[in-house]
Amino acid sequence: MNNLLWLLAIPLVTIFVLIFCNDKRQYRLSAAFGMGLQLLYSFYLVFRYTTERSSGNIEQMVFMHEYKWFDSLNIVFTTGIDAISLALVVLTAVVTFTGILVSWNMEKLPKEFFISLITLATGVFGFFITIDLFTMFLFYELAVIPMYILIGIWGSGKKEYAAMKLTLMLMGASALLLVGILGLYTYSSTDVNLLSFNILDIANANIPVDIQKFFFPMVFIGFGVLGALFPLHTWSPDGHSSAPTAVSMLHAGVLMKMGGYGCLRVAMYLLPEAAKELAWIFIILTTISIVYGAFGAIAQKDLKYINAYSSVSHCGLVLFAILMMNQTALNGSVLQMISHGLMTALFFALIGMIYERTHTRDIRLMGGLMKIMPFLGVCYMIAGFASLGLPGLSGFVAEINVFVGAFMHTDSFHRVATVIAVSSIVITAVYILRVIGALLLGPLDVEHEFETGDARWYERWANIILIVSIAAIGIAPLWLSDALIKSLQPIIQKLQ
Amino acid sequence: MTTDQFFLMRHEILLVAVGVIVLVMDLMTTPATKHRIIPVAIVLFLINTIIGFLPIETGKIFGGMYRTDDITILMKNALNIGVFIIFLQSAEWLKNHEEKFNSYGAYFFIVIASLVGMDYLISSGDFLMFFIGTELATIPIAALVAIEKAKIKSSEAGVKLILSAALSSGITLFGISLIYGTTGSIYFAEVSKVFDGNSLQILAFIFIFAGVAFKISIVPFHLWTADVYEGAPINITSYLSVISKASAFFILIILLYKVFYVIPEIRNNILYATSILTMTIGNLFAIRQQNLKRFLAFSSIAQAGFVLLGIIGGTQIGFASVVYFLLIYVFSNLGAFGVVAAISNATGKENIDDYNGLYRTNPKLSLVMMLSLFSLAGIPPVAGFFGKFFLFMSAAKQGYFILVLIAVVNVTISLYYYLLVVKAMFINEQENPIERIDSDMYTKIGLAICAAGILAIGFFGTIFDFINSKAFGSM
Amino acid sequence: MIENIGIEQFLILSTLMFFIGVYGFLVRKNLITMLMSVELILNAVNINFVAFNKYYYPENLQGHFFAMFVIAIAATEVAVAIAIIISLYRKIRTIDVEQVDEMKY
Amino acid sequence: MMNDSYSYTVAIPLILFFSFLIIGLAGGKLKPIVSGIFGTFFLLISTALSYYTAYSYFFVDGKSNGVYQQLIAYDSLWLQFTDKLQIHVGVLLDPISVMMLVVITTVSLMVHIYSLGYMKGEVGFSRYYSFLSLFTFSMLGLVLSSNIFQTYIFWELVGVSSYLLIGHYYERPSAVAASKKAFIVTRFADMGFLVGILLLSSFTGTFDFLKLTDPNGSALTQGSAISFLGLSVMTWSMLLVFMGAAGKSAMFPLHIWLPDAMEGPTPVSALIHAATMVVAGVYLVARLFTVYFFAAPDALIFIGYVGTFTSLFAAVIACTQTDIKRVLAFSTISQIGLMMGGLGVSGYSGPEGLGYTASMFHLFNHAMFKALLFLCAGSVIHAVHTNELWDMGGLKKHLPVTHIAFLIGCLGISGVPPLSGFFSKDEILTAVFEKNKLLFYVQFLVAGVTAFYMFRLYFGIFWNKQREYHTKPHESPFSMLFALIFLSIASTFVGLIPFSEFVTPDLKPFTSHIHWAIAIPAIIIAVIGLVLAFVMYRKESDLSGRLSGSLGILYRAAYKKFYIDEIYLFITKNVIFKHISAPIAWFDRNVVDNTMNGIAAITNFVSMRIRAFQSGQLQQYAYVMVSGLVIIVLVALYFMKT
Repeated sequence: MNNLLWLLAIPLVTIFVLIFCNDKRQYRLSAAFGMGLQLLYSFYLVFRYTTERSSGNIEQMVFMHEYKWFDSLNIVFTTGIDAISLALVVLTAVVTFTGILVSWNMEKLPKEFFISLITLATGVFGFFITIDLFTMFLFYELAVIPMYILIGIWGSGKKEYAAMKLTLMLMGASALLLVGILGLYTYSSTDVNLLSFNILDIANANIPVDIQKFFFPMVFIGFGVLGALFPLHTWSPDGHSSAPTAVSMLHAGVLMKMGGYGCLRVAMYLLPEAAKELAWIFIILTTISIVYGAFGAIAQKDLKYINAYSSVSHCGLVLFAILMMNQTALNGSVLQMISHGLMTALFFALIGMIYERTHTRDIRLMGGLMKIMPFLGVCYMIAGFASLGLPGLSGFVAEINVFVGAFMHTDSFHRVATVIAVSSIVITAVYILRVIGALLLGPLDVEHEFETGDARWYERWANIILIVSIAAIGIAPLWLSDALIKSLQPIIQKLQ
Repeated sequence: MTTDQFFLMRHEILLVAVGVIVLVMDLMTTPATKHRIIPVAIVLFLINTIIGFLPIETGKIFGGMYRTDDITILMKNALNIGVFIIFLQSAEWLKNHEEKFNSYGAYFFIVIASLVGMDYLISSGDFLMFFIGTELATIPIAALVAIEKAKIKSSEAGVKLILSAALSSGITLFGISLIYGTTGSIYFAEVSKVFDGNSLQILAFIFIFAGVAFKISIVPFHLWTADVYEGAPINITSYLSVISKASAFFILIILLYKVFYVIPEIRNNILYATSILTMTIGNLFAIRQQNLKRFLAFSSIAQAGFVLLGIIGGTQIGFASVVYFLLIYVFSNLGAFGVVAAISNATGKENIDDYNGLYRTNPKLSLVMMLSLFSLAGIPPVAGFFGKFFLFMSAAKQGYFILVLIAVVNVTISLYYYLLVVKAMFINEQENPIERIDSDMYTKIGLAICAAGILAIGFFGTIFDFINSKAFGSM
Repeated sequence: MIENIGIEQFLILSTLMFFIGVYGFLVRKNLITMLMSVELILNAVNINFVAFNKYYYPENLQGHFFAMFVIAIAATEVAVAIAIIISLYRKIRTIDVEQVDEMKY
Repeated sequence: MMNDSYSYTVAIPLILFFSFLIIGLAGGKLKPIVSGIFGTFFLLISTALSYYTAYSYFFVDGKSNGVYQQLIAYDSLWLQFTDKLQIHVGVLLDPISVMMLVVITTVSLMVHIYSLGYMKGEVGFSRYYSFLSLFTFSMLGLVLSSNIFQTYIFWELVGVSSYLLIGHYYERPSAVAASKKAFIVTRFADMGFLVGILLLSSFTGTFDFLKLTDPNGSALTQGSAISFLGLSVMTWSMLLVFMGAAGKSAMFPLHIWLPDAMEGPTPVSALIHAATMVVAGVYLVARLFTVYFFAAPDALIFIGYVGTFTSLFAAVIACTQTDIKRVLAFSTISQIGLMMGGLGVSGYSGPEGLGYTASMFHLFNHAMFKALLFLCAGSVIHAVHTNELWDMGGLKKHLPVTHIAFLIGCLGISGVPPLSGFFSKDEILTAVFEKNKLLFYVQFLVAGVTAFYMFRLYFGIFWNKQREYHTKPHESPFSMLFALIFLSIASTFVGLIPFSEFVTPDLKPFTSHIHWAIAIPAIIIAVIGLVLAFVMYRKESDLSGRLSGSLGILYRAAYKKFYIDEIYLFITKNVIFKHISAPIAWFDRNVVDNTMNGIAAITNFVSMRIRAFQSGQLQQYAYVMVSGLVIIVLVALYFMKT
C-alpha cells in the first residue's frame, strides 16, 4: 500500500472512468471522488512516512521502488519520497482537489476539462515522486502540455497568445533542461556502461567543476523559468490572467513549485560546486525578481495580474532562498513553496469566485464587496494576510526562515541582498492592502449591480480546506520544518 | 547456389508474389467488380507482413551482393507494416478516384514494386545492388506521384521528382564510378578494406552521400520535397515521407559506418553541419505553411535533421535509437497523414484553417491527429518523446552538447507549428466546420493501428532493448 | 590502337561529359533537353566504369556489368520521365521548365 | 529561570484567543449583545488572573533576596532554525511584563464594558468584539513574550488587529485609508525591527530575552567590537529595533498614522491608540534596556533626543487642532515622547535607573488617564455626534459625570498634584535634569504646553457658551459611565504607588521621593498653561484668533501638522507609485515581454525572408543542390589539407 505508483494509478483510473461518464454530474462527481481519494491517500502516505521515519529508517528516500524500463540504456523508473517531495505531493493533492471543487459548475466541455486537469495533476505527482532525471523530465513536459489546451480552450482574454507563449517559454526552458540532464547523465559515471539517470547515483559521482559550471546554468535556468526567474517570468502574468480558475490555481500553486523543487533537487544537489561558484549571478536575479514583482504588482489593475506579479515576487523568494545554501534558508524555501502554493491557490480560487459574481476583474470597478459577499471577503483578507506574511499564517514561517537563513551569511553581498529582499514585505503589504481596500472595503459600488449571493457549498469547502492548511502550518510549523530539515541534510552536506 | 539460400530473400520474393497475384487477379475483374481487388490486395499484403515476422536465418548471397541480418529483417518488417497502413488508408482514395484507374491492381503493384526496391536497397551488399534498389524504389513512385491525371500539380510533382531524382542518381553513380576506380571493387566489404580516404575518394564519398541525402531530403538536397509532397496523391506522399525515407536512412548508416568509416572527422563535420541546417530550415519553412501536406513535408525534413543526431553519435545505442525513432516515425507520420487523407478524401480540404473547430465535429480524428502531432513534436507520454530523447542522448554521449541544444531549441520551434494545428482543431471556432465524417472501415483500422503504435511503443522498453540487441551487431 | 590511348583521355572525356551534363541540366529550359543532359551524366559514368575496368582491373568485369545496368535503368528512367512530361504537356501545353512552378514557397 | 507555579499565566492570553475564535466564527449567529457579553466575560477571567499574578508576583514570591526574578512561566519550542537558534513561545514574568498585564487587562476591560453602551446598535457589533479579543490577546502575548521573535510575531498581530479595528467602519473611505496608512507605516518600521532582530541574532546567536539582557552574559559583548560606518554593529541593530518601536509608538517622523487612526471607534482609540499598543514601543525599549545601556549607549541617547523632540513637536501641533480626538492623539504622541525621553536618559543600577522607572510609571499612569480622556471624548461625541471642538461648548450641565471625569483626566495629564500624572512626570523631569539640561528644558516647556492644550480642550467642550444641538445632548448610559468613573478613580490614586519599589532596570528596588526643586516649577508652568487656556478659551474671546493671526505662518504650519503628511503623500504617490511602480510595470509589459515576443517575431521574419529558396523552379532546386554539393566538397577537401 505504500507503493507510490498509487499516486499515478488513482488519477489515471479517474481519467479512464471520466472517459466513460456521459453527463455533467457524473464528470464532476467522479473527478472529485478520484482526487478526494488521492488526497486521502496522500495523507495516508504522510502517516506511513512518519511511522517509517520514527521506526528508525534513515534512508534519504523511503518507499523506493525500481521499475526497469529501458534496460539497455539503464533507464530505471525509480520512485521514492522524502519529506520535501511528500510535502509537495500533499500540496498538489490539496490544490487539485480544491481546483476540482472550484470548477464544479464547468459548463464548457466539462469532460475534456477534467481529463486535462487531472492529466496535468498526474504529471505533477509523477514529477515529485520520481527520483530519476529521465522520468522527472518526462513528467515535467507531461505537466506543461495540458496547460496549453486548458488555457486555450477554457481560458479568457487573449488566451491563445497567452497559452502559446506560456507553452513555448516553458518548453524552451525544458530545452536547456534536457541538455543539462543529458550532461548529468553523460558524466554520471566514468564507466560508459554504468551511466545512470538516478539522482542518488549521480550525487555520488563527483563531476569535475568546469563541467558542472557548464551545466549548472542550463539546469537552473531550465527549472528557474518555471519558477518565474526574472527576466524569464513574462509567461506568468499573461498565463495566469487568461487561464481558467482551477488552472491558475494548479499552475501558480503547484507547477511553479516544480521549478523550485527542480532547482533544489537537481541543480543544487547534483551540481554543488558550480552552484557555489555561480550562485551570485542568480542571487542578483532573484533579488531583482522579488522586489520587481512586488513593485510590478502595485501598479496593476487586474486582480489576476496583481496576483501573478506577487507570485513572481514570492517564487523569487523561493529561488533566492535556495541559493542561500544553508539549512535554514533551504528549509525556508521549501516552506515558502508550500505556503505560496496554498495561498496563491486560495487567491486564484477567490478571484474566480468573485469574477463569477462581478463579471470583472478590474479593481477600479469594484468596491465594498465585503458587504454582499462577506464569506469570500473574509477569505480574501486571510489570503492577503497570509501573503504579506502575517504571523500565525504559513507565509510568515516561510519568510522568516528565508530571511534568517539568508542573513547567516556574514559577507555584505548576501546581507545587502537580504535586506533588499526583506524590504519586499513592506511593498507586499502595500499592494495587498490596496487590493483589499479597493475590492472589499469602501462604499458598495452601485452602478454595477453585482450578482449577490455568497459562496456556495463547494466554494466554501474549497476555501476552508486551503485556509485550514495555511493556518495549520502557520500556527504549528515545527513538525513540518523538522521533517524538512532532516530530509534536507544530504543536500546541505553536498553544499557545505 | 541452393534454393534455401535463395529463400534468404523471402521478403522480396513474397512481395513479388503478392504483386503478381494482385496483378493477375486484377486481370480477371470487370470494371464493375474491380473494387473487389482492394480487400484482396490488403489481405494478401497483411499475410505477407505476418509471414515477414516468422524467424528466418540470415546470411549473404550473390557473393555478398545481397545480405540479410536481423536488423535488416526488422527494418523490412517495419516497412511492411507501414505500407500495410498506407494500403488501408488508400482504399478510400482509390474508390473516390475510380475514373482515374481502369484497374486498381496497377496501383498496388507499383507500390509493391517500389517496396521491393526498398528491401533490396536495405539489404544491398554492394553498390550495384544499392543503385538498382534506389532506382527501383524511386521510378515507380514517380509514376504514382503523377497519377492524378486531372491535376496539374500532380504531373508537375512527377516531373520534379523524376528529373531531380535522375540528377541525383547521376551524381551518385559518378561517385560510385570513382570509388570503383580507386578501390577496384563495388562490394561494400572490399571497398571498406581498401578505402583509405584520399581526396578523390572523399570526392566520391560526398557524391554518394549527396545521392542518399537527396532521398532523405537533407538540406541542401531537400528542395524537391515540399513540391512533390504537395502535388502527389496523399497516400503516395505518406509513402514518400515514411517508407523511402526510412530505407534511405538505413542505407546511409550502412554506408557511413560499414564502408566509409575511415574518415570519421569529415563524416561528423558534414553530419553536424547538415543536421543543423536541415532541422532549422525545415522548421523555418514549416512555420508558414497552410497546406497540411506541405506542412508535413517540411516537418518531415526537420525530423530528418533530428535523426542525423542519432547517426552522428555513431554508437550502437545511436543506431538502435535511429531505428527505434524510424519505427515510431512510421506510426506518427502515417497517423497524421491518415487523418489528412481521411479529411481530404471526404471534403477535399487540406488547409489548416479548414480544420478550425474540427474537434466539435470529429473528436476521434482530431484526437488521433493530436496524438500524432505530439508524437512528432516529441511530447510525452507518446512514443515520439522517447524516440527523440534517445537520439539526443546518443549524440550527447559523444559530447555534442551544443548540437543537442540547437536540436532541442528546434524541437521547441517545431512544437510551435504543431500546436498551431492543435489550436485549429481544438481551440479555434468557425461558422461551418468540417461536417461529421464517417470514414470507411479501412481508414479506421489504419488510424487505430497508428494510434495504438504511438501510445504503446514508448511504454514497452523491451522493444528498444530488442532493437538494441540486434542493431548492427556486426559493427 | 587503343594501346596508345591512355586512361587519362577517357577520364577527361567523362569528366567533361559529366559537367556538361550538369551544366545542361541547370541551364536548358526544355524538359526533354534536361533529360538528355542527365543521359550525358550517366554516359560519363559508363565511360568511367568501362575505362577503369579495362585499364586497372581487367581481371574481373564489375565495371562492365555496372555499365550495362546503368544503361538499362537509364532507359526505364527516361521512359517514365517522358511519360510524365507528356501528361504534363497535355495540361499546360508547354515543356518549358520555367512554367512548371505552380507549387512554390 | 523556569518556574511552574506561574504556568497558568499562559492562559491569560489564550482565553482571549479562544474568545476571538468563538465570537469570530459564531458571531454571525449570535445576537450582538450576547457576543459582547461573551467577550467581556472572557476578558474578566483573564483580568482576574493577571491581578492575581501581579499580587503574587509583587507581594508574595516575586523577589528572592531582594531582587525581582525574571521567571519563565511557560516555554515551548515553536520553530527551529538551527540547533542553537530557535524561536520559543513562552511567558516571561518580570516587573514590567506583570505591570503591563495589569494595565492592558484593566483598560481593555473598561473599554469592553464601555463599548457595550457605546457601540450599541452598530453594525458589526460582534465583529468589533472579536477583534477586541484578538487585539487584547496579541497585546498580552507581546508583553509576556520571552523571546524577541515572539515579540515580533505578536507585534505584527497587534498591528493587524489595530488595522482591523481602525477600519471598523469599512464603508467609510477615510477609515479605510487611515487603517491602510497605519498598517503600512508601522509595517515599514517593522521592517527595520526585523532586520534589527536578524542582525542582533546573527551576532548574539540567540533570540532569548534572558540570554540577551543578561548584563554579564556573553550576548552583550559580541558584536560591539565589529563596527560599520563608525557605529558598532550592536548599535546599528538596536537602532533598527528602535525603528520598529518608533513606528508603533508614533515617534517622529513615523507618527503620521496615529492621528488618522482616530477614524476608528473611540473606545478603540482609547484602548489601542492611547493606552496599550502605542506604548508597545516604549515597552520594547524597556525590555531591551540592558542591551541598550551596555552595548549601544549611543542608540539610547538618540532615543532620548527623538523622544523629547517628538513630545515638543506633537504638543505644539496639539495646540492648533480642532478635532478633539486628534488633539488627544497628538497629546498621546507627546506623552509617549516623554516616556522615551525618560528611558533615553536613564542609568542602570539603583537610583541611576530613575528614568527607566519613571517612564514605566508614566506609562502606567498615562494608560489610565489617557484612556479616561478618550472615553470621555467618546461619551461627548456620543452625546453631540461631532468631533469638532468649535461645534461644542457648554456641555457641563448636560454631561455632569463626563465633565468631572474629563477634568480629572486633564489635571492628571497636566501633572497637577496629587493626581497620578504629577508624580511620574516629576520623576521623569528629575531624571532628565540630572542627565541632560537641554532635554530637561524642552520637556519642562512641554509640560506647560500640555496643560495649555488640554484645558483649551476642556474649556472648549464644557464651558464656553452653549451651541444649539439638533438633538438635546444627554448623559451616556451606565455601562459607559461606569468605565469613566472607574478610570477616574484609578487615575486619581495610582500616582501614589511607590513605583521604584517594583520596577527598576536592575530589578533591585530602591526608594525614590519627590524632588520639590523640580516639582514646584513644573506645577507652576502647568498652572500658567492652564490659566492661559482659561484666558483664551474660557469665554468667546478673540484673543486666540488674534494670537493665531499674529503667529501667522507658524500657526498655519502647526495647524497643517508641519506638512509631514503631505511629504509622505508625495513620497508614496509620486515617487513610489508614479516613478517606481508604474515604470516597472511598463518596463515589464513593453521591454521584457516584447523581447520574448521579439524572438518569435524574428523567427517569423527569417522564415518569410528565406521563402525565396522554395521558388518552385526545378532548375533552381538543382542549382542549390549542386552548389551545396560543391561547397561540401571544397570544405571537406580544405579540412583534409589542414
